[in-house]
Amino acid sequence: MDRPLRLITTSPVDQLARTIEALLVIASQPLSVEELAEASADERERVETALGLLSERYREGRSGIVLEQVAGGWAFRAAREAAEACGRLFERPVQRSLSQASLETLAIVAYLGPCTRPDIARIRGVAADSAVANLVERGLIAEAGREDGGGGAVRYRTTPLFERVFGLESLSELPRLDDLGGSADEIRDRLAAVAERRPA
Amino acid sequence: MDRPLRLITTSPVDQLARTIEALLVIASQPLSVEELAEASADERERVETALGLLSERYREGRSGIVLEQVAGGWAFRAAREAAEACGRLFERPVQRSLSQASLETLAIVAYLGPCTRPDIARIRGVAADSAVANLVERGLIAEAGREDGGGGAVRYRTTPLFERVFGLESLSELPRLDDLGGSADEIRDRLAAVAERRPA
Amino acid sequence: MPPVVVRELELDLDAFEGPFDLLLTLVLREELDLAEVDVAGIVVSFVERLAEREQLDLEACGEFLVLVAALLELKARGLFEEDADLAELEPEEAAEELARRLEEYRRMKEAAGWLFERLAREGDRFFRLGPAPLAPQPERRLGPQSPERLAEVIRLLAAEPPDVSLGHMALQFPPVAQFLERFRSLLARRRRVDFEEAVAGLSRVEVAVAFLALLDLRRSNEITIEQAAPFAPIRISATDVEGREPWIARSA
Repeated sequence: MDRPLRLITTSPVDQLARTIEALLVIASQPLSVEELAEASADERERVETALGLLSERYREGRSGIVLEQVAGGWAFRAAREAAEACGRLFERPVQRSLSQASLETLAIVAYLGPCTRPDIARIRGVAADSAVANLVERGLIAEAGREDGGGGAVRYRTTPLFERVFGLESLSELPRLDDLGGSADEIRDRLAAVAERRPA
Repeated sequence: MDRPLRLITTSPVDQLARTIEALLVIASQPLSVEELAEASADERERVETALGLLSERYREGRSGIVLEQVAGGWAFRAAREAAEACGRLFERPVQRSLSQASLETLAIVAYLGPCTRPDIARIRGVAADSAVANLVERGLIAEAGREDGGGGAVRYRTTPLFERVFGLESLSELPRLDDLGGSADEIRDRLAAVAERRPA
Repeated sequence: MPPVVVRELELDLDAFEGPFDLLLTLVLREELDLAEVDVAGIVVSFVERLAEREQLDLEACGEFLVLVAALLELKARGLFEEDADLAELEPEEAAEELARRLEEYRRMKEAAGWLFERLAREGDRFFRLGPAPLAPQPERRLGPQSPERLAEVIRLLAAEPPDVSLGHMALQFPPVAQFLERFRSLLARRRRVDFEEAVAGLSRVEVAVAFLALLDLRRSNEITIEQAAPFAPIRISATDVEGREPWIARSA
């Protein structure tokens, strides 16, 4: 039994239902009845009535979008019949290489040992926040305490996953950079000096 | 005239349309016709037909969910009539307005990108560092490699979020540069006139 | 309506707020980085000021042009120190290049205006940022990588940046103090000095810096500047200690 026409009339509850559709389609979290009532400046009971209408409209077998009540409230999800297609969408192809920003940040952390975002930014000449966040999210670098015995900026080091991806038993197997300096500190100083001369 | 019933029959295109609804409701970015065809394991032409059906169903005034063509793909957004309700619950993608410096920098990157901070400073006549940092933080521009095959200044380009925020199907929707600004001849004439007044 | 006094022009820029002559002073004392100063903003302020009057104030225009040209030249030096070829351009070529750059900037300004209006119009378009609440978790897998790439990237970061010579700029951009001294010693010997004569044989950059030195001397009331007409010779004389007059840049 289908009554989709109810949603497109102009009666007030249908208008409220459209507002709720709009709120749910842009939400990143399930929304509670209270949140929906507050955002739409309407009454709880009417929101519940509208949700009833929408549940009827957005249900398995009838729509690819399904309205579901979960722990935190209400949210849209993909219909089960589309599970295979959704699986294909989210199955990312294996990525062949990292972006220049990620690669530079990773190389700095790998060669110079635990370092902070300001350290990385100084050497690269640009802010490192998004590159660092990206590498942390991928599990290639991780936090390793703070500078100055705990009070300073967060330091980052490479992870075991990094060693696996780069085929290294340990960091000591990294290709040597003797031409740039004998120690990590020397290389760091050299990179920092070059960075200062680079055009902004 | 409304024909929502078409979407809930079991004819193949309607089933494909439901699959596409499902894909779009869980996607984080606009999906291109190619991506939709690949995920739904169907043909491009049929995907386009299904998108035509869905555009009719999810449009302003008829649904709280609106299907739009933006940033090189298709995406759901909230209906404009629900903007007030949405504003109560969510931040706008670009909540605070952009400064003149940021807008000019954004325009330069959109038209001339990928380009570096010195490139931008050269055109604006003012150092661009804080405007660039601001736009990167907002996700409207992003790093895109370095100049001179890797050793030079970092280049920037606009992101798909930029196109989404500005409601552009692609960068080619920006007005043509030739249509902007007056004629260069006018400025040249004025400079020539000044030069002529100067005693030799 | 009173004449437009260029040096009293009130500016409201990102980097500076106050009268024009204070801005010049700060730039000369290197307390304000010229790269941060929006010269177009100064021009707009001036044009707005002019527009308030019914008649075109030629005198103010001439004075303003000279000041802004000097500022622009200094700024161009600072921003494009690597453009050595710019200094070798003939005046016509330089004017052509300047017109081209102004035109490019004007287009970008209009494009920025277009973006501003577009953003305002799209203010009621809301879309989801980030993943859907019940979406599957995407897994980002990275294929095997070569450690050589890491070494390569570090070597690139350690490579000397292309074409940067700071010596070039020091050479081309003489300190203002040098000209302050030069004018002071000239005026110690002579009652009146002709500016053109004093800077004869100098490069255009040096002339611009010399001119800024002149303005600084005028500010500290050490000299009086006179010019009979736009583009007429600029005459400089030492100010009498008792009778310090206000700055007069008269036209005939």
